[in-house]
Amino acid sequence: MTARIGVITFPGTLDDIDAARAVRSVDAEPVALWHADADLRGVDAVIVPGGFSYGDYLRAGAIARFAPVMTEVVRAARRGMPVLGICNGFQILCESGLLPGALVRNAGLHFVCRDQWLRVENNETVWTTRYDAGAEILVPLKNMEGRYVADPATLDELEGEGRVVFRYLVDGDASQRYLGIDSPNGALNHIAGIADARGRVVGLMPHPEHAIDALTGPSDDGLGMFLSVLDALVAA
Amino acid sequence: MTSTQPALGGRIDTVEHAAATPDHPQPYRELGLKDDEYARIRDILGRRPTDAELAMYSVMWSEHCSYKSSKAHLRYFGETTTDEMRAKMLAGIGENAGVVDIGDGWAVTFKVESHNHPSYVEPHQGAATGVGGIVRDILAMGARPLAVLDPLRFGPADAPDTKRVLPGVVAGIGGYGNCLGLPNIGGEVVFDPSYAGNPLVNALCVGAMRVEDLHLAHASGVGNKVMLFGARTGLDGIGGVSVLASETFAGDEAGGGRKKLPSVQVGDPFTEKVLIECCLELFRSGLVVGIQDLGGAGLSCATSELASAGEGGMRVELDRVPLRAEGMTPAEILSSESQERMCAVVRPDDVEAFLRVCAKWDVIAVEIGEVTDTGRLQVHWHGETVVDVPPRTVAHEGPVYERPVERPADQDALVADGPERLARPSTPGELRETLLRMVASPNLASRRWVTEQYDRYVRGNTVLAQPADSGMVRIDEETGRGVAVATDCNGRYVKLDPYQGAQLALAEAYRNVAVTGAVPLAVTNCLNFGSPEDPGVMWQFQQAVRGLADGCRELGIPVTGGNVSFYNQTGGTAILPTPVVGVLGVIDDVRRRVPAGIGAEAGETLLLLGD
Amino acid sequence: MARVVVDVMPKQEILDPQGQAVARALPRLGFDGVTSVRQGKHFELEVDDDVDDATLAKIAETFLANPVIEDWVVRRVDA
Amino acid sequence: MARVVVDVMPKQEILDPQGQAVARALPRLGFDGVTSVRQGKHFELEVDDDVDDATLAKIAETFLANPVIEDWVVRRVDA
Ligand SMILES: Nc1ncnc2c1ncn2[C@@H]1O[C@H](COP(=O)(O)OP(=O)(O)O)[C@@H](O)[C@H]1O
Repeated sequence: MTARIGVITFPGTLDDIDAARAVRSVDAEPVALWHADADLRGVDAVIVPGGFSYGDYLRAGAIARFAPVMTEVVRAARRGMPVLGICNGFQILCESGLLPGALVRNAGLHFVCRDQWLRVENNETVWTTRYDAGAEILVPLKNMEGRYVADPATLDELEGEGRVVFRYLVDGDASQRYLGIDSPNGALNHIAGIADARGRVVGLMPHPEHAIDALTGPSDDGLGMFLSVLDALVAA
Repeated sequence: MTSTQPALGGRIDTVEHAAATPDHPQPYRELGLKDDEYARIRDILGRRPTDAELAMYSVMWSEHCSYKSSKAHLRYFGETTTDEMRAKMLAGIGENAGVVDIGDGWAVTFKVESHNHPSYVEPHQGAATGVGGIVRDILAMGARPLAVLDPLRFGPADAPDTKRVLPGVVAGIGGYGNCLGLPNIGGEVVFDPSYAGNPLVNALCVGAMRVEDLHLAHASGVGNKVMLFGARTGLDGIGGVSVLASETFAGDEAGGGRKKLPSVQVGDPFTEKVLIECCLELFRSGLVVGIQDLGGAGLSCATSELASAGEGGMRVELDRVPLRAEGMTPAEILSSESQERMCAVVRPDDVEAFLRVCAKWDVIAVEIGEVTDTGRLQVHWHGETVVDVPPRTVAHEGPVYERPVERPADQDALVADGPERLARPSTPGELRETLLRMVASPNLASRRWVTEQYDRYVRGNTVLAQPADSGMVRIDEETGRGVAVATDCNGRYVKLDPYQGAQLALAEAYRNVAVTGAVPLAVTNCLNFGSPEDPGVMWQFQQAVRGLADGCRELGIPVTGGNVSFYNQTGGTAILPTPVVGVLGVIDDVRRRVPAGIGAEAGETLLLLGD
Repeated sequence: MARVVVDVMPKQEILDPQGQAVARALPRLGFDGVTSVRQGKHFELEVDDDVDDATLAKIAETFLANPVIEDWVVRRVDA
Repeated sequence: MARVVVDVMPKQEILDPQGQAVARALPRLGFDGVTSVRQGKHFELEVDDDVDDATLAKIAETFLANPVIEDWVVRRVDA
């Protein structure tokens, strides 16, 4: 028996096949979920993948969060189902209120695609148990609206409760310094990913599903996320 | 909004009306037609053309669509392609894009196109819609687009206008390609003063399909339906044809017709992404008999080419076309270059299923006509006939010119002016300074500022992208079969010797593919030159084509397609002749690729091959 | 038929790099005296006459703007 | 110090994919009666009192808007 992990496709979703491949690569079963169906098809966990749902035209994630499938995701997440939002998926989770804060245009104003070092700040979420605390991992980052912002109270809460899951490692990264930013996008506190209070809903801008095989990615450091959730689901 | 009655107040120029008013003056010169070309149209039709017909002929007989100056030379590619070279070619020059068999039942299609002039006027949208256009070409072959490359040329890096053009072009290519979910796996960035008023924005797309899924653009099967799907048709890129509206309706109460319309188009990558997925599902479900993308010349091109390549004729009810603007005339609808549209030929029994797939993807689709056995392309507008032409005369039998060719008088002086007279660094200090100058020069500096704006990871099949000699994508996850693509051209070499320069471009792209471990299989090209009316430019063009074709024969790989872009010049000065060559290779298993770079491990042995 | 304009702006406390980029570029282009620029979005809607103000406010708050990061103003204009 | 607003909109005949996406989404969110949406940019500038209207017009035309595809309106507002 293995876990069934749903991967949602919205119009404009791009990294759904990558997310499904990552799920398969840890021997879990990917289940395709369609934006227009208010149906999670009995899955054990859900991935909201990257891309440009509805072109990201109004704001990244703003239109997708109203899709029928998202109503079900929100409901299931409140019951404790593990949910992972990657890039556009993270934006959608923020827009739908499952995660606090928002993602806005990169401070450098350009799309940024690069291999990015991250530090795992919290290895107790259901998506990160396979990592050592403080582990440094190399994962692709690629987005236009990746700068995490939240009001000071929310930031304090996230930091205080250890809900910052991933942080950009910016030591020695001079590439954007001419813009007055010392990170790829100007995210507050260099936040790359966060979790909900129970550590079951996680959103991050970088793409672990693009780092499952050194052939097609900079590393296989992303596999840990999919293995982590599998551990939790199989143990349950 | 549905189609509306003409709001300009004037009457529509029907075939009947045209026949009855032979002396009605027509603005054919403003539309770019020469006197003899216009006479030939009258000859073909046995009457004057209607406005709509004139619009169709003028766009389809333009240099861009008809290849009238280059056709005579491009034939040389066919003449030099041997049967052996043709063995793996499933579709070649003349189709939307060339297709080669790469084994294991897979076929790959690739093509490069230019969007130079629009990208100068509006860098972001011009470049974006360039990517959109080439992707639809690949899609129209029945393939899933897999990756893009973007060979670019700009004026000097520190010229003020380059600061306008370059960031816009890069943002446009990235914005469109990233949103489509196509990894960008390579390209070029070259600076030279000759491109200052005329940047080159070329875009290459590669796609793959199972061999049996190859779709060719033709409208066959009398009674089959013609479906238009994708975006609505608006006043985009109508350009010259807007003079028709003002001519025809000048002086009436509507106030003299259209104001001058912007000739740029705005891209909608989201609509294109959905259109891609929708098309692929239509192909998978076997619902498409023939398909054609709508690019330059819009519906004029799609309907006449589909009909011309089919066996019969076609009837189109133009008033069924979903419009975005009010009061559009038939001529305008036929020549609109609104992006993100496709035209398909579908069996009557499949229309319902076709519409269902489109509805699933929220893609607007309407039946606009059907395949007939009349041998004519007939277009109706609210019950009246506005076009009645033999489709071949529009699409395939346009004018062909033998332009004068002459080696420029100053070519000898140019060639004689070699590097001998340049000072050479002779001391370590001078050597150091030369090296530093070269490393810092825009043509050799890092391309990271550009490539970082392109998604190279999406779809998870990118095996090689920058920095690499060629891009490589995996096509088959089971077997690891994949393709490598590189584009190259050094315009300075081509200027010195167009024949050898083109061969050098070919050799470089060929090598860049070979060193990754892939076997080169096919060639595409984008021939960017100055004005064909300049005999010196025509000489460059002729020499480059011959050089490229002869080189291909030598290497044993065919040219499967390409694109010609003339009139690249600022004032009277042409750009460096820039025949960008793209080479595609196949690799059985991408795990055996050879990555670029040396010094990964201590103790490596360095060997220099060749001389 | 009524015309409605909705302007959506980044909140004051949120960094606005687009506006800043414009402000920084202006002096380079020879335009002096612009001390601050903020950039937001401008929507023009055509709405049926029976769409009331409460509905418009709702559209702006729940959809056109993200209250976490943006402020917005809705106004009806004469056509 | 004066406040100036510049609204930049895609020209009527130019495709506005952003506005279209919003317009298409509204009925799905349960908002009916919005028949058309166009989306553009909204700039708020603080300018010194000696910046005249001609300069503002120039800034809008040459920099904030792209005249090939956009229209724009400049207005001074009371702070
Ligand atoms: N416009 C571009 N788009 C995408 N990739 C590019 C572009 N320009 C250069 N590259 C990539 O950047 C890398 C370095 O480019 P370049 O310096 O031109 O290399 P080379 O001289 O080896 O061809 C190559 O992998 C090339 O494909």
